[in-house]
Parts: sequence; C-alpha cells; structure tokens
Amino acid sequence: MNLPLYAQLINLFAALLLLLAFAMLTQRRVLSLINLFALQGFVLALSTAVVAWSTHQSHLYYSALLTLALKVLLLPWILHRLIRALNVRWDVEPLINIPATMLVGIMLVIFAFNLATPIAQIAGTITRSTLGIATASILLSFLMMITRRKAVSQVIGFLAMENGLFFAATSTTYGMPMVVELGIALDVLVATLIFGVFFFQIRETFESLDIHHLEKLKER
Amino acid sequence: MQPVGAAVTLSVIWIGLGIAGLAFARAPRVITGVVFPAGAAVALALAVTGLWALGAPASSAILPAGLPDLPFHVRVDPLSGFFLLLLGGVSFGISLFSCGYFRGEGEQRLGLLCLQYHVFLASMAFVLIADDAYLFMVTWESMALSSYFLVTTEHHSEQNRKAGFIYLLIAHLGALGILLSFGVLHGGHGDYTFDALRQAELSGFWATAAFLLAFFGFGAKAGMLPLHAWLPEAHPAAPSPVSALMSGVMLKTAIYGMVRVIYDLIGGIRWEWGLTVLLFGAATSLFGVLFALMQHDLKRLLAYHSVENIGIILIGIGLSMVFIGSGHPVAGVLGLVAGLYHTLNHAVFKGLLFLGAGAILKSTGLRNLNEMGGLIRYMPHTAFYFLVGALAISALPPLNGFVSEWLTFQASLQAPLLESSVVRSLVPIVAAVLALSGALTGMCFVKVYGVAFLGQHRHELPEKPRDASGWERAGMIWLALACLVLGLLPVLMIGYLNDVSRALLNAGLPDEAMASGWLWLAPTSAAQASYSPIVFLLVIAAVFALTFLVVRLVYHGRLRRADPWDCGFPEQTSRMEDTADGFGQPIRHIFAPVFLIRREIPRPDDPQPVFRQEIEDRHWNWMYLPVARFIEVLSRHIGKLQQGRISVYLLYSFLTLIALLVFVQ
Amino acid sequence: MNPASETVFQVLQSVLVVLIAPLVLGWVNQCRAWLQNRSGPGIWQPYKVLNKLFHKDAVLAHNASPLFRATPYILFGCMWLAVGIVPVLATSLPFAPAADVIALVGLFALARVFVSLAGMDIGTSFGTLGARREMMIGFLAEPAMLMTLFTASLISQSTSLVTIVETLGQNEFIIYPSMAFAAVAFLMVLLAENARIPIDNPSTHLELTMIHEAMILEYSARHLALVEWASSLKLTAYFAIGFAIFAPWGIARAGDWIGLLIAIGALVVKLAAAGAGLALLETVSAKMRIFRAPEFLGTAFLLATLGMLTHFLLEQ
Amino acid sequence: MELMLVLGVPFAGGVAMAVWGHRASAPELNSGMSLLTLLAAVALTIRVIADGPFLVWNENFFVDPFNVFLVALTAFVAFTTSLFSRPYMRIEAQTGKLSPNRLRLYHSMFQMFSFTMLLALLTNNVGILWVAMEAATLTTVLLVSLYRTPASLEAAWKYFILCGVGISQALFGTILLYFAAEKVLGPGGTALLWTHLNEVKGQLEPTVLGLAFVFLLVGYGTKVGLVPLHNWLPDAHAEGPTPISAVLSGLLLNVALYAVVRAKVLVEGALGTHLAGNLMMGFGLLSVVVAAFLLSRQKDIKRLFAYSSVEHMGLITFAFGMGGALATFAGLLHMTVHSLTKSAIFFAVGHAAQKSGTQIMADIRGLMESNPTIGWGLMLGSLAILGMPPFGVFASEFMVLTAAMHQQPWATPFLLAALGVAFAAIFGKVQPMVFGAATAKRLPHPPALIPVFVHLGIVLMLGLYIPPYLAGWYRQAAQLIG
Repeated sequence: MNLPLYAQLINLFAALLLLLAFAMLTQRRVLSLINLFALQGFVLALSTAVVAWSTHQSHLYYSALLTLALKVLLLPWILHRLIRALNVRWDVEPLINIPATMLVGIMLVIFAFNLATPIAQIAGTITRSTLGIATASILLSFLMMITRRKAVSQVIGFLAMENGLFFAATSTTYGMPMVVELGIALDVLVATLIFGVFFFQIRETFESLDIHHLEKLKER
Repeated sequence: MQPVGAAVTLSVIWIGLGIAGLAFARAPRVITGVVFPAGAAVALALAVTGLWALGAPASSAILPAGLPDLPFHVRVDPLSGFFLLLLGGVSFGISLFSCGYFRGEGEQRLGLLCLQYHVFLASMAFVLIADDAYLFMVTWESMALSSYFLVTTEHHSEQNRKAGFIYLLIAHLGALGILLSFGVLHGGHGDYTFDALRQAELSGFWATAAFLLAFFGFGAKAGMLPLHAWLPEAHPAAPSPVSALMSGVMLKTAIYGMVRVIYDLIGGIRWEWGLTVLLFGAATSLFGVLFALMQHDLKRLLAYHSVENIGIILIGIGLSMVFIGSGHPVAGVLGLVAGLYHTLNHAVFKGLLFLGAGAILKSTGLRNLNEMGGLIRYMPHTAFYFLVGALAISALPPLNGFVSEWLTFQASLQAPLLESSVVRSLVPIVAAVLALSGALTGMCFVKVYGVAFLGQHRHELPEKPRDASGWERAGMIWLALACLVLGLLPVLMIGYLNDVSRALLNAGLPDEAMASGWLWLAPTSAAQASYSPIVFLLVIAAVFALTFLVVRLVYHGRLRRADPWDCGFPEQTSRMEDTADGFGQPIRHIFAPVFLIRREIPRPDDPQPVFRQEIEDRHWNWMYLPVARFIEVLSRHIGKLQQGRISVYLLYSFLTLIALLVFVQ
Repeated sequence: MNPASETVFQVLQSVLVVLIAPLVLGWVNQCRAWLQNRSGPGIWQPYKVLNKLFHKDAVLAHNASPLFRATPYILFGCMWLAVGIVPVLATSLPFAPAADVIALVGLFALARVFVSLAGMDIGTSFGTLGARREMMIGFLAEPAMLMTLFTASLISQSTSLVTIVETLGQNEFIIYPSMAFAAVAFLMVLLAENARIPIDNPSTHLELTMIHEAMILEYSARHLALVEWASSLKLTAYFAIGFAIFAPWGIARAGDWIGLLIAIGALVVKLAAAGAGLALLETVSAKMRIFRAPEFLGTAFLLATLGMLTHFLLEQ
Repeated sequence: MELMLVLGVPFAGGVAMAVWGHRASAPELNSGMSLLTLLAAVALTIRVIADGPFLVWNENFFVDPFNVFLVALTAFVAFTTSLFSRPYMRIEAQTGKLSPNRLRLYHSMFQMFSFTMLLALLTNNVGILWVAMEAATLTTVLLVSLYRTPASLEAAWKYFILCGVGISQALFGTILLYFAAEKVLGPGGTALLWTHLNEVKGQLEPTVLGLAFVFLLVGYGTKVGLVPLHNWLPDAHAEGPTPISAVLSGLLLNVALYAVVRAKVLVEGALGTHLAGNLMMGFGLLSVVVAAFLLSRQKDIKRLFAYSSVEHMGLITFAFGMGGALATFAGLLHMTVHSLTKSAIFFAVGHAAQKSGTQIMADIRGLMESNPTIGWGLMLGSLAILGMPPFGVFASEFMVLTAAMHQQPWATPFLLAALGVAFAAIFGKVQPMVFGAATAKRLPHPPALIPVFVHLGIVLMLGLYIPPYLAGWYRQAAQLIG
C-alpha cells in the first residue's frame, strides 16, 4: 500500500500520539508528565496543520494554532506554575504497578482497534485508521486517571483525554465547526483554571494533593 | 338527578366541610357545633342515596378531571349503593358522637382533625363509587393517607408514631398489590375503566394471579391474617370516633374492593379461590378472637375483634365463592348475602362499641380494663348502649350479629351440594371454627362488660365519671337502634342484598324465601330453616312481664338491701374480683401454644411483688422481621459498592463503557 | 288443621312443660338418692323449695345494678321460649318456626351470658370465678352442641327441629352411624351445660368446685327461685331436644288429640328413663378437676365434628 | 426575540452578579433576574404554543414543544429557588459560613448556571449542547465547593472529575455523530444541527451511531446520575448549598436526560432497532432498584433525597426507554412533577436543617411542633415524592407502571418492589423528623416557604386534573421523541 505523503505523515503522528499516551501511562514524575503532555499537544497541532494543508480547510489552521497556543504553551505553563507553587514533583507509586498497567493498556489498544475497524471501513477520509488510535489514546488516558493517586496527574490524564478527542475530531472528520471548537477550547481552559484553584484549596485543606484524603464521603 | 350525581355531590360537600373546618380552626365551637353536625347530615343523605341506589339500576357518569386519557369515571350500582348505605348510616352516628366528643380538643388540632376526618369520609365514598382503576387507586390511597394523619393525631407518643408508620406502610404495599392486580386484569388492551377490565379475557393462570394479588392487596387493608399486624396498633392510636370509623367502615371498603374485583371484574370464579378465602377467613377469625381475649386495653381488644369479624365475613364470601365455583349459584348467593350482611352488622355494632369505649375514655381517661369497673353506676346510658353492642357482637339473638352468623351457618349447611368430598368435609370444619369463635366472642364480651361496667371499680378516679353528653348519646342511640332493627327485621335488608346479588351474579335467593314475609326469615325455604327474631323477642318480653306480675300478685315484691354475701366472706375488696387478664386465663391455659407469652414472675422475697406478662404476636417473628432483615442485609451489600474512592468510581464508569462497547459490537 | 287448635297446643305444651320441669329435677335427685341408698327428699321437693323461696323477702347487695335484678326474669323467659319451641309434645306449633336449632343454641347462649354478667355484677370473688368458669364451659360446649345438631340437620336437610323430627321419626327407621357420635357428644354437652357431674356438682356449695352455684350466690328469694326454676327448665329442654333428635317417636302433630295423649305418655316414659339414666351416670362418675373440663368438652366437640364427617363420608 | 431574552437575561445577570453579588440587595436582584427570565420563558412558551416550533440564528437555536416545556419548567424552578435562597443564603452569611465574596460567586454562578441550562435546552447544535453541558458542570462545581469545607471540596472534586470524564465521553460520542452525519450532510455546520440530523436519521451509519450512543449515554448518563455512574450525585447534593441541591436535582438532571433523549431519537431512527431504548431501560431499572435499596442506609437528609432523585431519574429513563405515547407522556409528566416536588422538598429540608443546625436526620426532630409549615411541607413533599395519591407523582408513576405492565411485564415486579422499599425507607426516616417533640431553634429570618406550597399545590393539581393545553403540549412532545 502506498498512501500519499500527508496520509503517511498523519499516520506517523497518530503513532506518535499513541506512543506518548503510553509514555504518560508509565511516567512517574509529574514534571515530565507535563512535558509529555505538551509534546502530545505539539504533535496534535502538527497533525492538525497537515490535515489542514492536505484538505485545504482553512479553519483547521486556526484550530491548529489554537491547539498550539492552548495545549503546548498555555496549559503546560499553568501546570508548571502550579507544581512549582505546590512543589509536587514526584507522583507516588500508582495504584497498579507499571507492568500491569502496560498490559491492560495493550489490551485496550487492541480492543480500540477492533472497535474502530468496522467504522474505518466506511470512513470517507483518507486517514481512516486514525480513529482507532484516537479511541485507544482516549481509553489510555482514562486508564491513567484511574491508576494515578495525585490530583495533578489525574488532571493531566483528563487533559490528555481532551487531546485524544481533539485528534479524533481533526483527523477523522476534518474538525468540528469553529463555534464548537472554540467552545470546547474555552471549556478546557476554564476547567484547567478551576482545577488550579482546586489544587490550592485541596492543598490548604489536606496539606497534600494525594487524593486518598478525598475518601470520606461514602456509604457506611 | 341520579344516585351517582347525588353521591358525588355529597362527597364533594364533605370535602368542602373539611376545608371549612380548617378555615374555622380558630373557632372550635363552630366546628363542633356546625361543621360536624353538617357532616352528619350529609352522611344521612348519603345513606338515603345508598338506599335509592339499591333499588335503582346502575347509573354512571364521567367527571371533568383525572388523567387526560382516563378521566374520572364514577358509577353507582346496587353493590356500591349497599356500601354507601353502610358508610352513610354508620358515619352518621359517628359524626353525631364526634360533635360531643371533640369538644375541648386543642384549637390548632381541631381544624386539621376536622379536615382529615371529612376528607377521610369523602375518599371512602369515592372509593365506593369509583369506576376506573386510577380514581380507585387515588381515592384508596388518600383514604389511607387521611386516616394515617388521624391515627398520628397524638404523634407525641412513640407508640402511635410506630403504629402510624406500620399502618401506612402495609396499606401502601397492599395498594401496590391492588395496582398490580389491575394491571394483570387489564391484559394489555383498552384503557383502565372498570368496563374495560370487565371485558378483558384472562387465561386461567393470569386470572388466578389477578385474584391472588387482589385478595392479598385488599386483605392487607381488611386486616386479614397474616397482614393484620397494623390493625391492633393503629385502631387504638386514633381518636375514638376515628377508630370507630376505621374499624366500622374503612375495613369494609376493603371487603367492597374484594367483592367488586373478584365477583365483578375478574368473574369466572373458581372453587379453589373460594377455598383460599374460606381458609384464610377461618384462620383470621379464630386468631382474632383468641388474641382479643388476651387484651386488657379496651380499644386494642375491639381492634382484634375487628380482625375476627373480618374473618367471619371472609368465611361467608369464601363459602359463596366455593358454591359459585362449583356451579351452585343459589347457595352462592346465600353465602354472599351472609357475608355482606355481616359486613353491615359489624360496621354497626363495632362502631357502637368503639364509641362506647370513647365515651369511657373521655369521662375516665382509662383504656386499660384492669383499672375500670362498676362504670354502670356512673354512666348508665353508655352502659346500656354498650350492652346492646356487646350482645350484638357476641352473635346473640335477637340482635343483628346473630342473623348474619345464622345465615353463614345456613350457607355452610349447603355443603352436601358440593361434589368434591374434600371441600365438602372442609366446609363443616370451617363452620365448627366459626361456632367456636362465636362462642369465644361471647366469653370475651362477658369479660369486657363484666370487668368494665360491673363489679366494684378497681381504682380511684380523680372525680366521679360523667355519663356521655347529649351528642354522644345521640350517636350511640342511633347505632344501637340500628343493631336492634337489623336484628329484628333482617328480611328487609336481605331483600336489598338479594337485589345486589341479582345485579352482581344475576342470581338471587329462591322466591319462596323472599315470599315468606317480613316476619319470618327463611333464606332457602321455611321447611329447611326459619327464624323470627320478633316472635323471639316478644315471647321473652311477654314471659318477663308475665312472671314479674304473677310473682308480684301471687307473692310479694318486698326487697331488702344488704352487703354482698359471698359465702360469708368479710370485706370484699375490688382486688378479689377477676381482672381482664384473670378472666382470660383459662383461654391462655387451653390455647397456650398459639401465643408467644413473656412472663415476669416476682421473686418470693419481693416486698412489692409484681407479676407481668406480655402476649406477643408470632407473626412479627416469622414474617415481618425476616423481610426487614433481608432488605437491610441487601442494602448493606449494595452500600459496599460505594466506598468513596474516586479511582473506583472512575473504574465503574470505565467498565460500564467497555461493557457497553462490547455489547454494542 | 286450624290455627286455633295449634295455638291451644302451643299454650298447652308450654304450660305443661313449665309445670313439670321441677318434677323432672325432683325425679333425678330422688333416683340419685335411691342409687346411693338414701331415702331422699321425695320428688316433689323442688316445688316446696320454690314455694318457700317465693315467700321470702329478697335481699339485694347495695351495689346491685338493674341488670342483676332483670336477669332472673330474662333467664326464665329464655328457657320458657326454649321449651315452647322444641317439639316436646307436638310438631308444627306456631312458635316452632321462630327458631331453628341454631337459634336455640343462640338462645341458651343468651341466657348464659346474662347469668354470667349477673354473676359479675356484685363484684365478689366467687361471682367472677363462677362467671369465668361458666363461660369457659360455655365456649366449648356451644360449638359441640351446634355440631351435634348440624349432624342431625344434615341428615334431614334442615335445621328446623320440626322437620328433623318428621324426617327422623315419621319416616321408616334407618341406622345413621353419624348419629352415634352425635348422641355421645350431645350427652356430654348436656352434662356440662346443666351443671351436672362430672363437670359441676349441682348439690355442692364447696366454693372451689362450684361453677353455676357460684354465679348465683348473691341471689335470694324470688330471684333465686326463678333462676332455679329456669335451670330445671333448661334440663328439661335439653332432654326434649335429645328426644327430638335421637328418639323422635310418639310426638304428635298439632291438632290431633289422640296423638297428644300418646305423646304425653311417651314423654313421661322418656323423661323417667332419661332422669334415671342421668342419676345413674352421676352416681357412677366422679367430678373432675376444672381444668380437665376443657379436655372433656374438647372430646365432645371432636366427636360431634367426627359425626359430621362420617355423615359426609358414609351416608352420601 | 424572546429567545434572546431568555438567554440574555441570565447571562447579563451572571455578569452583573459578578460585580454586585455581594451587596445586601443582591438576593433580591438575583430573584429579579430570575423573574425576568421566567417572564421571557413564558412569552417564548406562549409564542411556541401559538405558532409552533421555529429556528433562529442560522438554525443554531430552535424551539419545539419538548424543549420549550423544559425551558418553562427550568425558568420557573430557578425563579422559585432564587426566592427560597434569599433568606436561606442570608442566614448562611450571617452564621458566618459564607464571606461576601463567596456570596457574590454564588449569585453570579447561580445565574450562569441557569444560563447554561437554558442554552443547552435551546440550542439546535449538538456541539453547543455539549459545550453548554460542560459549562453547566463547571459552574455547579464552583457552587458545590462554595463552603470550602473538606467535605464540600471532596464532593466537588469527585463531581468535577467524574462528570468531566463523563462529558468527555459525550464529546467523543458527538464527534462520532458528526463523523456519521458528515457522510450524509457533508462537512460544515449543518451536520451538527439536530433538526437536520433528525431529518436524515434514517440514512446515518448504524454501527457508528451505535458506538456514538454508547459514548453519549455514558457521558450524559453520568450527569443524569444513572447507576453505576451516579456516585458523584449524593456527595454533591449533600455538600453543596441547599438551593443548589434543589436546582441540581430539579433541573440539571432533567437537562442531561434531555440530551440523552435527543440522542436516543436519532439512534433509534438510524438503527431501526430498539437498542437505545433497551439500554436506557436497563440503566433506568438498575438505578431505581439500587437507589431504592441505598435509601434505607442514609443518615444525612440531603443524601437521602439525592438518592431518591437517582431513583426517580431511573424511573424516567426507564419510561423514555420504553417509548410509546403513554410511556413518553408519563416520562415527561414525571419530569415535571419530580422537579417540582424534589425542589420543594429541598426547600423544606434546607430550612429544617438550618433550624436544627445539622443535616443528620437523627438530630432533626419534631418539625411539626417547632414550625408547622416546614413540618407539613416536608411531610407532604415526601409523601408526594413517594407516589402517594392524590399527588401528581402518583399519576405519572401509575402511567409508567401501567405502560410497563403492558410493554415490559417482566420489569413491573422490580419497579413495584423498589417503590415499596423506597417508601419504607424514606417515610420511616421522615416521620420521626416531622412528628414528636421539637429540638429546633428560632431563625433570624422567616423561612420563605411559599415556593414549597406553590410547588406542592401544582403537583397536587396535576394529580387530580391535567389542564388540556398542558396535556396537548405533552402529547406533541411525546410525538417528537416517540
């Protein structure tokens, strides 16, 4: 099979995304987690740009720029500020140990691909196989949120999931209408800010960002 | 103007009166002096409407309310008419009594009380005339609700709150059963009017399911074994007129529901169903009277007697179902007539007895029999009316209780008609149980009357008890008269009941039975059985007068007062006469296995020895508590799912997602 | 037949039975005396007692209520009605349809309730004791009685005594095994209901054993006389019911006078035999403890029900 | 025009409150804004009833009987809640639980919250619907964490994470929807417009829509509070300020369910099978049963009623899942009566808890004595929510049950059993709080209980008589969502 160049590029970026998702899943250090997240955003922006270029859809350029601004510069900067302020550099050992997580992750990827193939068949876009990867990276970030103990890393998982969604949107459907994308972007931004506020509050109430403090409310 | 219109109007007026009561909450005089008498008048009018409907053909109407697809349908046929008569007639007496009884009730309470009381009455009336499942359920539940608030009027006592809770809970569960039974009846087409339910053709299994659901659903309200647990708790808790209303009338709406659903809506009665009803009825009546004999709280005792009488009614209905199911409609009619007649009679005398208990409670503040005694000397009127009620409930001729039990016996004596020898030999045993419980009732009321009204009074009252006031007397007189009339002229009422059964089963009693005139009651034929209470009463009265005169003339009427002799024992104190518990002792001795007895026996060296014993109802232990425990355990396990850890919650969502994805693929 | 002669018969029967009732009691006591090798007071003794009592001044407790004073008359009325209804001499009397067997049992129950209430009225220890025991006996005896009568009425398809007598007595003679059970049960009930040994001892005033006597301790003079008379009437009525069901022979139809003579003759013979039998029974058996009474009557109840079942199983 | 008002007023209110929200007069201003919104909503409703559904602003917004009925309901309950919150928040502020800044945040977010909900209801664009839902989450998160107590922080955090993740799933579902629609409608805006989707739903790709529905269901279902996605709900209700619990239960859940139903319509149309309906029925039944059993273990009064909300949402979901005219009608009616009744209950509960200074039921006693109106409000409200006639909840439950007996007989025993258990649980806890001897103190401000009785009055009327125009309105809506 020989796809046109941009298609190969997009597939490459897709693969990179998946790789990064795995990397984040296994990463213990919060700091490098953030860097990985920024990297993921960057790859996302690139792929968006490529899609834009290949399909000559101008509004995708904007969303690429948006991504760049938001997910590569703004959010990582905010997160950096946060962890410096709260100095949580290390995440404690995740709930499930890394190899097990990896195994589960691989299962998920396979599952996601199976899920996506029937759809990929009917997809009109040239970048059909990316849907599976998008799904996989979403599920992986979900898994990451489950396994992490620190509030920060959970949030990063949340944002990573957002990335996966965004990738799915751009690569499989050439992007949502602009209104929607702006709205989504806004929400993500606000969400992050609120998270920031929360970190400080949780911190000052529990002297830690470890979420096992947040297990008081339950059925006894 | 048709009966249905009148019935609806009157019920609405009742609601209006209730609201008026709330409006005049600041003026108790107005409530007791105007609103309650007006309510009584409405009740009387309703009774008349009932009589009218007994003769008239069924009339129906549709009210501009209810669900958009299912407006309120109302219909009054002879069956409803009969129960409207019951409701109106009995609540007339009770409302009259209330006018006097609620004097001196706390202001802010009286307004609410008036509202709930009249809403209660109105919802009962609507239950009787409802002609679609929705209106029936709505009014059925508002009946339960309003009576619940009446039961919890004294909500400061923990016991009353518990009583109210159990009452409403069981009532609600029963209602769910009824609702489900309607659903089964409906069978999936047409709407939920009773007509549609009548039309629905059910397969054998579903018919039986509907029957069972309805039977237990209504049984829960009627206080049938083993769903009776709420009754002896709730009835005593309410203010006495309300207890009278609940015991006298509300339980009967459950009987109405049974008859309406089983005979009218389901139709195609089988003898197996009848046997079920019969056996439950027998068990209920025996159990009820045995526990009544163990009580020393007057109102509790009366409540247990309601259980017993519901059992007797069920025996009558069960017999009729057995006969109809095995193809003997005439005998079936006899059973139905017996059951319905006992329904009316029980309403009357139980209402009377509760009113009497209320009068005692008001003037002495006592409910515990062991503290009463000798009241006949302070409140002769109450004593007399109570005696009438007691004789009636003990099924003694020539009062009304006897007539219906007599009819039930007659129905059971039709047993030779039946083919299946098992049923044929079960029926007489049920008759034996009926005889036993009847005799036990007699004993129980000798105990009640003897301990409460006769003998020496057992504990010093602050002031001399007053007899019932004018309003209260009026109420009791009305019901006592009803006991007498229904006892002396049963033929008239049975003629009406015959119409009811004609409308319901289009079969009636044989004509010669009706032909035998108002004096002689001969349900099947004069040769088979006959009974004439009037001759009965007249002869006894005549002999009474005769002997009295003869003794006076031939001998003399000299009389001397002295201390009681009692075999020459000196100073008789009231501690030497039997208490209520003492009187029940032989029964406790004979039927010991039935009861769950907790004894507290004093040590021999106890300076103030106290002997206490509690009789408990086994049903709590083998039925209610296990269910509660099961639910509790289940919910504890479900609660474990939610133990506060956010990762686990996320995992739930994750797994749900995965599972659904797999499912969709 | 014409209603006039029926009425005459009715009056005749009632009056006659009321008059000879004490005689029956006297006869029974006399027979007992003979069986116990005593000379005995003679069979007219009850009349003398009644006469004496009627002459005395009535003594009434201070706190006696009207109910207490009315009871003897009510009692007497009930019993009189009972003997008016039961076909002692003749069937198809005008009053006969006024009450069938069930109503008859109800009638006795009415009497029992009133006498027990009277017993509790004064509030003495013995009065309540008597009432309690009486009601205990009653609630066991009454169903047994009903069951016995039901057996008969199932055979004759009717609960009215007249029809029972006519089917059993004036048709050809058939052996009903169920009637055997019924007869025994009826006998036991009769003993219990009429305060005879082994349940109660009519001639004792030993406080702890007495039942019926304990209730009427407070009565004196004319009240007592009426109560005593009523209880002798009750005994006679039970005898009569027994005859009507188990020996329904020689009972006249209302209106034929020859039949009446035969009926009177038959009645005298039957009563004599029954009285002697009762006396014999009382002599040979001993009074049982009060708590054995339930067993005794329970057996009666059981036998009666068994009778009914046998009827259903064997005779249909 | 009205539509602009309906959306504009609360937005402006949000901004204004952000500025003046701490003033003494802020509560009145707040209710005033809500009143204006209500009036606008009423005008809108009247217009829709008059001349049918319409689309505006290049089809990004549209109004049909289904959502206008929810809009009216939302505006109404928001207004009454703002009335209730006047004295309530004053007392909270005076007892030092809230600083002026928090009060400002509260008021501004209150308006914003109603804005987002109305936006979610009125938009025609599935994407904007998602945006609005997310925004609603964000605003409520801030409201839930208003007290900044450890418990409220925890609750808000869980709420945020769970609903955030859920919402993301919903976004993916939306993307898939778009992905499928684009094939038919071509790229560009129209492919996200519900009206267009609804027209072409027959041609949409079934497999994709199947997946899309799963994601949407899990996503919005989390906000509806369907078991097992409901875990945030009791915490958020219990720890947030009571007015917020009222609007959460009464409104937000409805809005989320609205989104699910819209999705269901499309998916059913595309698949031609009853898959979506079955899924919804399954979740609904599970929620009803589980919630009913959890009820009996509650100690905190607001948690108790939060679980009851889960139960009722389950019932409504079940009804919509069953589909058919009767069931859908019942579902809509139940939406109405549930939000009215539940918010009324929360009003009463709020005052009761304030009076006795605790939310632990064991310490709340004798309301009937200390303050009869609160007592009766709570008692009648609980009875109504338990489906006691003559209240309207019974009407809708009756219809749901009868429809279920007709269409899904197997489900009815579970439903009835759950209802019975729920009755025992809730009533057994409410009765001792209402009756008996009192343990409460006076309050600085008289409680605003008119809302309670207004709500209960409407509910009572709906139980006995459903006005024809309302019925017709429900019918149209039922036709729309079949």
